[in-house]
Amino acid sequence: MHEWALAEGIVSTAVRVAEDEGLLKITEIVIDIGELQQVEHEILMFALEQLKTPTMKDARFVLKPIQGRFRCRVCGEEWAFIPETVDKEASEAIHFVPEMAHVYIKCSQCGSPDFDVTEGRGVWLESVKGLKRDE
Amino acid sequence: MHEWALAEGIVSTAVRVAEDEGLLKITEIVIDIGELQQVEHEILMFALEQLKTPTMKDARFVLKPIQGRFRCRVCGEEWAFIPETVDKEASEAIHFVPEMAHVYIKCSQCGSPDFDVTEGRGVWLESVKGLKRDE
Amino acid sequence: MSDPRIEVIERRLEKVENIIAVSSGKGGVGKSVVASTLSLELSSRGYSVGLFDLDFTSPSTHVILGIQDVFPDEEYGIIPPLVKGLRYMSIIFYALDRPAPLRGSEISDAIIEVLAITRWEELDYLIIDMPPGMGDATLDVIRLIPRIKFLMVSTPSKVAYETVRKQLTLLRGLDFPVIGVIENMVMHSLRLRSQVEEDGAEYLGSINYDPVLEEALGDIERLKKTAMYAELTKIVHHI
Amino acid sequence: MSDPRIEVIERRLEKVENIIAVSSGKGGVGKSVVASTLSLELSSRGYSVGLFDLDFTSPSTHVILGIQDVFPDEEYGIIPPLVKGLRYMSIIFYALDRPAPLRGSEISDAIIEVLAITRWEELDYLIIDMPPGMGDATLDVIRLIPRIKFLMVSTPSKVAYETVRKQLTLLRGLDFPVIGVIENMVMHSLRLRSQVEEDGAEYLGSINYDPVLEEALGDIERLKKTAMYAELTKIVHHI
Ligand SMILES: Nc1ncnc2c1ncn2[C@@H]1O[C@H](COP(=O)(O)OP(=O)(O)O)[C@@H](O)[C@H]1O
Ligand SMILES: Nc1ncnc2c1ncn2[C@@H]1O[C@H](COP(=O)(O)OP(=O)(O)O)[C@@H](O)[C@H]1O
Ligand SMILES: [Mg+2]
Ligand SMILES: [Mg+2]
Ligand SMILES: [Mg+2]
Ligand SMILES: [Mg+2]
Ligand code: NI
Ligand code: NI
Ligand SMILES: [Zn+2]
Ligand SMILES: [Zn+2]
Repeated sequence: MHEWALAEGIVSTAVRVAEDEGLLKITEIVIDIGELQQVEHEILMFALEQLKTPTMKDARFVLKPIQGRFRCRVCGEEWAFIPETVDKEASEAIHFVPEMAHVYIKCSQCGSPDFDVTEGRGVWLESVKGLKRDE
Repeated sequence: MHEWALAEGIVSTAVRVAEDEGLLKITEIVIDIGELQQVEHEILMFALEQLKTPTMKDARFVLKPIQGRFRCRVCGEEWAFIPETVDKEASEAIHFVPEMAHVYIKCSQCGSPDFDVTEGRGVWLESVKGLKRDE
Repeated sequence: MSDPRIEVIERRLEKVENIIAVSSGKGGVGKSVVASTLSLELSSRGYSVGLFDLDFTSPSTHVILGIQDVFPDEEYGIIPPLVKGLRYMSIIFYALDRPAPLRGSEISDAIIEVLAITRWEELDYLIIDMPPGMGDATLDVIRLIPRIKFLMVSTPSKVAYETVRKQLTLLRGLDFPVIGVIENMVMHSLRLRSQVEEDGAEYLGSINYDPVLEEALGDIERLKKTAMYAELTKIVHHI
Repeated sequence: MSDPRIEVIERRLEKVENIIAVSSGKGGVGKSVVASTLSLELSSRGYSVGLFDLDFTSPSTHVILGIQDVFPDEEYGIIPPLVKGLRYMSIIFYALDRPAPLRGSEISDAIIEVLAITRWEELDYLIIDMPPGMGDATLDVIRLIPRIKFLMVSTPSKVAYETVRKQLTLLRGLDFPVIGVIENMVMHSLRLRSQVEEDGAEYLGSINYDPVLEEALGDIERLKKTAMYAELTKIVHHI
């Protein structure tokens, strides 16, 4: 249920972006969901629906899952995050703080914890679309 | 004259890139010169000519100056590096270690040393072109 | 593309009256001991207090306070557990006792994530135990929590104070409030007062090296009976 | 796009026989004092020695050794100056006595730059004074200098050893050689030997807290006459 906290961030940021761009009405909010964090899409979607402001009352929330990907800084190996390969403890830690990947996951080639999360880290606001005037 | 050390890095790296890509003969090496570091182009070019290997004996070295640019992480201000605005001490420190910018330069808007060097940090190998077989 | 976490950080801290970062350019000067005992003492005085261990690669306050077997509740975010009278938050809830080899950008990302999901209740004081130095964590609290105040800790050693002086210079350059400097682990004479004042900061007081403090680590009741704690108590009214 | 600096780092160090990183999860345990005195002692024994202060945000070895008014020569790169018998390199040549508020990625970039342009001559030993923790600097020396060996420093305190234990775990996981652990600033009994051995590392010996070390900082001749230095001397043959 900490998905609620993430949803609050998305809604507040979408409101700010809409204001910055002079949108009177938001029609679509695209959210990247990095799969490393293993966010529950239904809970997040439910929270977004509950939290939405009048400006976004008719908006469509699009959740775009992005696979977690790593690249080792030592040996250059690249690999994808497979949720089934980490145990429950690790999975939960990474769910709250994706950087905990460096505590629980090692490079599949050389064993190093020194890798980049090149894609799919956490929740990110990709775009906010809307209407400038009540068209 | 520490430009010589930088030139060695460029030449070694170009050789490695050429090998990786199966180039038998290098025709062009493009080098980005971040202006933050205030590298002497003539000295660098001279060093490159001295250090060049047989594979690159006919290669053209292209030095591409890139203006140093900053973006403040606190207030978002963006600005360009103007060499004349820093004193000799700062200039020399940044010449050897570009990160010393954070020691001598502050955000022109809010005074923070917490800024990104978004462009033009130091010397970088942009591309190595050549022939795969002796065409 | 926008980071949806930054926007809510301020709101997560809006019920907190005072936010104090216990900081030093140097490691091993007693930041974690001061942050821990300061939190305990403010709480004893009836204030509601939170303690947030922001030293993600070398967390220590759980060792000092003997915190174990607690975990945050999840309720529209993360609720720091109430331990020994304090609302407590630390990366050890997630890293457990394993090494956390994080680069600066990752520490920064982890700090932002934790700040964005942790719901601090009404608090008179939130004490933040900082890692040493002027790296990502320090730059991020400056950037993300503009109303934070710095409480600096140094030992009498010139090696330690040299780094504290640099941090004072940095904070003054940013017009950032510094509560003052505590001189910790004093063994002979006090050396720092005049130098701290020369550097334009308040000298808050000194704490002697306490040879039996180590024995009391991990046990709050014993900690509260140490000479170190008694001396800290005398400094608290300055804070 | 390729970073032209990485390629030459190994070559810059090729004339160096042994590279030792003096490290600890914790700050303030005496890494810089041990790195400095170890360098002096190895040099006294007739070895050629370099000392590289890699704690870019809180450099200390220049304070400990009293190094001032020297600067590297430029000759096809940077030649570390010969100071008090040591080839010496530190970021203070460039940052002077000003604060260096660097984020991790910047520390990493600065380390790579300095490694790429500094030409170490023939040396029996290069001693690297590390910053605390397992951040960018530690991860970078592991990555860039694969033949480096770690010499760990801890105090007897459980707060310090806890962080050292984590770093030992990390290094063991990478099959990285650890020379062993020095227990520094011992005041009462030795506590770490059995624990260090349990954790699979060699216990190299202990150094007592030396109440007059502070007075000797900045003056090599006095430093060499301290009890701390005498005790370090007894440990050196293990290294
Ligand atoms: N006043 C004091 N007397 C005795 N030991 C102390 C005192 N203050 C701190 N220490 C000890 O010094 C070491 C470093 O303290 P710590 O709070 O972990 O420093 P930091 O957080 O600055 O790295 C610990 O072993 C701690 O128990
Ligand atoms: N054996 C010792 N006896 C007395 N003081 C010591 C001893 N070792 C280190 N110190 C002091 O402890 C402080 C921290 O030492 P330092 O080498 O700077 O630690 P680090 O590099 O691990 O941060 C310094 O003031 C130093 O003079
Ligand atoms: Mg990462
Ligand atoms: Mg930068
Ligand atoms: Mg601490
Ligand atoms: Mg040090
Ligand atoms: Ni959750
Ligand atoms: Ni030069
Ligand atoms: Zn790898
Ligand atoms: Zn700014």
